[in-house]
Amino acid sequence: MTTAAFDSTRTRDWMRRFTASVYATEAELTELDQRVGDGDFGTNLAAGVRAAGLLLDRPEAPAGSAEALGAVATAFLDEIGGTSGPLFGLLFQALSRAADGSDAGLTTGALAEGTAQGLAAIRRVGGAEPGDKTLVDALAPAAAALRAARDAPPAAALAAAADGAWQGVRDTASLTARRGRASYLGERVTGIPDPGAVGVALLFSAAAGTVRTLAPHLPGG
Amino acid sequence: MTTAAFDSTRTRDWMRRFTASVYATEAELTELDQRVGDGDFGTNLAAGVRAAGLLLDRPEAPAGSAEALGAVATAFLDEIGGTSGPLFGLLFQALSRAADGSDAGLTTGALAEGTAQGLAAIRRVGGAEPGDKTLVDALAPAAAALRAARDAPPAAALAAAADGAWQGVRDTASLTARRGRASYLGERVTGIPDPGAVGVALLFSAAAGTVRTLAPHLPGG
Amino acid sequence: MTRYFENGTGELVPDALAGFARAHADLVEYDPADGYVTARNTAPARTVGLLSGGGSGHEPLHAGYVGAGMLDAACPGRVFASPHNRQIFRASRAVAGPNGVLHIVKNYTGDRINFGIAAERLADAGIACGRVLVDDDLASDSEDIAAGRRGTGATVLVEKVLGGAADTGMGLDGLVGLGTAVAGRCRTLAVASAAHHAPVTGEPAFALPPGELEYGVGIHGERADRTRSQKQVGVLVEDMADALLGALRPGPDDPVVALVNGLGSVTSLELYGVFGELGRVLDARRVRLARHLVGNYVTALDMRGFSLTLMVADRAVLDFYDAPARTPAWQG
Amino acid sequence: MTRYFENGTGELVPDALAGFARAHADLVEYDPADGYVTARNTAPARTVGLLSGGGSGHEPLHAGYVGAGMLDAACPGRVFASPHNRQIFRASRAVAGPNGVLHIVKNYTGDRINFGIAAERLADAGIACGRVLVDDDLASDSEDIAAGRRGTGATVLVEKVLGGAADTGMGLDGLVGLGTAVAGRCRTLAVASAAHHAPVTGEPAFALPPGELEYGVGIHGERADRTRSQKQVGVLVEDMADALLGALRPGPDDPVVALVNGLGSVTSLELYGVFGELGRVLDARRVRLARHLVGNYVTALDMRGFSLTLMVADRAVLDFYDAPARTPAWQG
Ligand SMILES: Nc1ncnc2c1ncn2[C@@H]1O[C@H](COP(=O)(O)OP(=O)(O)O)[C@@H](O)[C@H]1O
Ligand SMILES: Nc1ncnc2c1ncn2[C@@H]1O[C@H](COP(=O)(O)OP(=O)(O)O)[C@@H](O)[C@H]1O
Ligand SMILES: [Mg+2]
Ligand SMILES: [Mg+2]
Ligand SMILES: [Mg+2]
Ligand SMILES: [Mg+2]
Repeated sequence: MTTAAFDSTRTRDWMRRFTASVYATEAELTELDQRVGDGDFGTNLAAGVRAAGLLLDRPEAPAGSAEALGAVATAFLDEIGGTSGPLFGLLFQALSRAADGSDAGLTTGALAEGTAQGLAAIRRVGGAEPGDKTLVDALAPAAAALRAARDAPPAAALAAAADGAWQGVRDTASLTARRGRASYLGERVTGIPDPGAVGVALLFSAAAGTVRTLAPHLPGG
Repeated sequence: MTTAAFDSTRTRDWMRRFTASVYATEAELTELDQRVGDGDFGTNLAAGVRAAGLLLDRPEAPAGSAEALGAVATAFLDEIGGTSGPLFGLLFQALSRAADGSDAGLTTGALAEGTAQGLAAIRRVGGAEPGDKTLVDALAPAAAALRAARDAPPAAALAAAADGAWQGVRDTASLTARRGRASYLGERVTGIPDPGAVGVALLFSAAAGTVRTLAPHLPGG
Repeated sequence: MTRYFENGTGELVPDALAGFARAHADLVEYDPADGYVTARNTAPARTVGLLSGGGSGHEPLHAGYVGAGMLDAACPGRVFASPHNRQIFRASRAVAGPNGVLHIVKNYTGDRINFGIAAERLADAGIACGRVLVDDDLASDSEDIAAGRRGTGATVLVEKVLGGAADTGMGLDGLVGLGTAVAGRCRTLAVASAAHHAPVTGEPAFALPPGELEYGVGIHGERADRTRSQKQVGVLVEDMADALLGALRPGPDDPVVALVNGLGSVTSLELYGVFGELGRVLDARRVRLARHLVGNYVTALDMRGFSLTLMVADRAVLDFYDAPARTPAWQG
Repeated sequence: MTRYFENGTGELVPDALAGFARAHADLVEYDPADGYVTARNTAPARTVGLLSGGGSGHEPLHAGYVGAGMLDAACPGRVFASPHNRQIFRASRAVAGPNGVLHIVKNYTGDRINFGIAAERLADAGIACGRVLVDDDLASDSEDIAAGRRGTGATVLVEKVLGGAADTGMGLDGLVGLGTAVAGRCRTLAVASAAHHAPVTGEPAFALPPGELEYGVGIHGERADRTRSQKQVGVLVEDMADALLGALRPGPDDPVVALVNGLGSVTSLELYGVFGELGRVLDARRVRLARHLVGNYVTALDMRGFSLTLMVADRAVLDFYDAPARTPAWQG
């Protein structure tokens, strides 16, 4: 079913909308990280999509979906520090590899495989478990949704992943943190969702469209 | 007319009420100096009356008016810095000398003479002229009032001096400053009276009673 | 424009590093493409390059300690964001000695991850790489914090001691062992009476009512897990010092090194006042105060607060600490 | 309790000086009764004692510059209030050399008066006393200000140069002449994006709307005569540098010394950014930047701002400036 795969154009559109979502919500992301962390998550993620854009939009831009995702991975891994920079980089790297390894390109199966591999890598490197109030809490339900949607076309599967991720975001609000900077604040962060998890949800949402504000997706929103 | 002289008890009461006035208005004085200067005038003047109190209230406390005023002068000259500390010290020193030099003690004549000498010393040392928006603008009319009230008893003469000083205070509000820290602020200080001038007015007012708040005496008050 | 003096790019760091490199051109060199700072001079006996790094906003840490006797390189990240692995990888390659390179890393997830990736790449390139993790922050010493204690003020002490040791020609394993032991004998506690201002917005990073203290604040301006009412500084310092001593339990003959560190906008008047109080407490507890530092060493932008660090040393550690160094922020 | 860390006495200074003296016991001594700080070491060739002082709140000025090669004594007053004459008199008597004592005085009415009274008492006691007045502040250079230009950042440069000169054995008249000439070739301009906090109240000393700058602010937090809107730091520094150069008009071969000075809570990132911009402007104007300092040298409590000082030197002045010194805040 090659029609069911994201071709390079759709992959790049997805990345462009992710970029637009990040820019649109940068201040809100920063504000969230201000409340539970150190206030740099919006800046870090924006720097990542900016660096990725520079790679994607070059004249000798990458041709296929795997190459496009690989360029994004390189940007995050090589240019962006913080906690989230390399972790997002690992996710894009796994997605790129999965697209590359799938004969049909970026199919739902490849998306599911890449997300699962990305989640595993992030958990290996960062050591977080579900429930630690990190981006893992959005990525794990997204991976599960993609696996469950194996037979749907990529757009529908990604929409289900986005729903799962946003639900994960809302669930982080009730958690106290064991990992990341929010863990230092104890009970004080209860009620506030994890910014990194929001970043993951923005990524999956961007397959369908640009997110301009976070409020509708957050608890009480 | 020895009855017309302030004896040591009345002189010390005058100084005690001055002390009480300074403590009561310390925050207002600081606030004024905050607006036209560097915000330390209240602290400086309060430190002065505190140091003076320590000298006045010792067991072997000074006996006569001249000695009491001399102790106050020593406290200000030896313990208090800033611009106002030594200038107030010079005024007290001149008042003490005048009391000492007058056969009848601290008469109205001695008060007039001491204030005039204090004003002259302050102008010599600080270089300010009337109209420069300094304490000179309160002291000069006080000195003039004392000279004019030569035949009145000290209490009445000091009351006239206080009126003159407060008028001088109000006049400083409309001036821009040429001396002191307020001079750096140009037109910005117009409308605000000079804190040092207020300090002088507090001194003369204290002969009749303690001043608990500045508002009634200031422009618009 | 916020209250920060900058060029409206929102990026304080590259402009600062360029100015820093010009100001200290006799001591350091800055690679603007790869974003790291290296020392112009290093002791001939040194066989292992010393490298540290982390988020910016903690100046003079780390670039201020690059120079003879301390670090061979520093990798400053964006404000409060750890450097990326390429930066660390390239800087490490540039300063590795015949016995490799040592990473001095503050214990934050981001720093661990990025230094970790760089270490993998270095291994791949055949460059020996060791790590000393600094985790001195007492406030994050809790079972509920899986990431472990944060690294804060002790970093500068560890960098100084390791610098002295590296200048004797000590090898990589020796330095890792020494640094780990030294870091383990350091504890820090920080308090703030007002937040730093976020460079992006110019607003205070958190609101703290007057008279309240953030007790156990982080150097990124992470709030503490609680706020407590402000006490006289003498009482406050006594509480803090006793907490540190309780965790470290120095013996009566152990030399102790104290760092009274300003977090940004606390005045020097206050820091020396704090040092006076600390001295009194240590005297009363019969702790041997062997060395001390008072000043801004590891800051949190313009946070109004200070941290106290105690390090329990021994003769050998003190000798390394006393060894000569010449860097932009450490002379002597 | 305000946001200041203190003991509730409202007096930051005596506690700070006690802690300062303990922290730097190898370099300085503090007389708590008379409230002055003296150097433990002085060059044998020095025949004139150097003394400075003024209101506190400007740390490390002045006590931080007491030590070999710079000041023999400092008299710190209360916060923002000049010291009293007795303090100055006694400290002068303590450090006067065979050729007397030199007072380095910032041009403020209070300082002039108190140092003036002390000088009369010294004359009375048969101790030769000279004065160098520092009046470098360009913002108060106006016909309408009878008191003349204020003394600010240049004070530390004048103290350093005079320290170097005094160590050659130069006599009192020589030092007065040199110091007066050097001070006359210095100009400073200061800006702030937020006020300091008054220690008594803990509140900002003045309100400044976001995006506004106090252009020509004083180190006591006296506001400038005007507020202007904040520009990119590059533009701001260019304006400031051009104003200073316009007043000083250095020749193309004159060595110029620059001081980029933090007023309290501006970050080191920003100060180095400012230095980078200043370097660019001076290069473009073909000014010979011979020496420079970047850091907190003359502060105004926790004011958020910085000052730029330029000093036009010559070979002899540079040599004195370069002479060795060892004080709590100046090493090298
Ligand atoms: N150990 C971890 N594993 C996975 N994600 C983590 C971990 N620690 C933190 N995160 C994520 O990183 C996000 C913060 O990213 P960022 O602000 O870039 O890093 P930093 O905390 O270093 O400032 C958090 O919101 C959280 O989702
Ligand atoms: N040259 C001067 N002559 C007389 N009085 C002066 C002069 N300069 C300033 N003053 C007075 O000193 C007052 C301020 O005193 P204070 O706050 O102690 O000094 P400082 O300005 O040094 O902080 C001013 O309000 C003014 O009345
Ligand atoms: Mg963060
Ligand atoms: Mg004042
Ligand atoms: Mg961060
Ligand atoms: Mg003052």
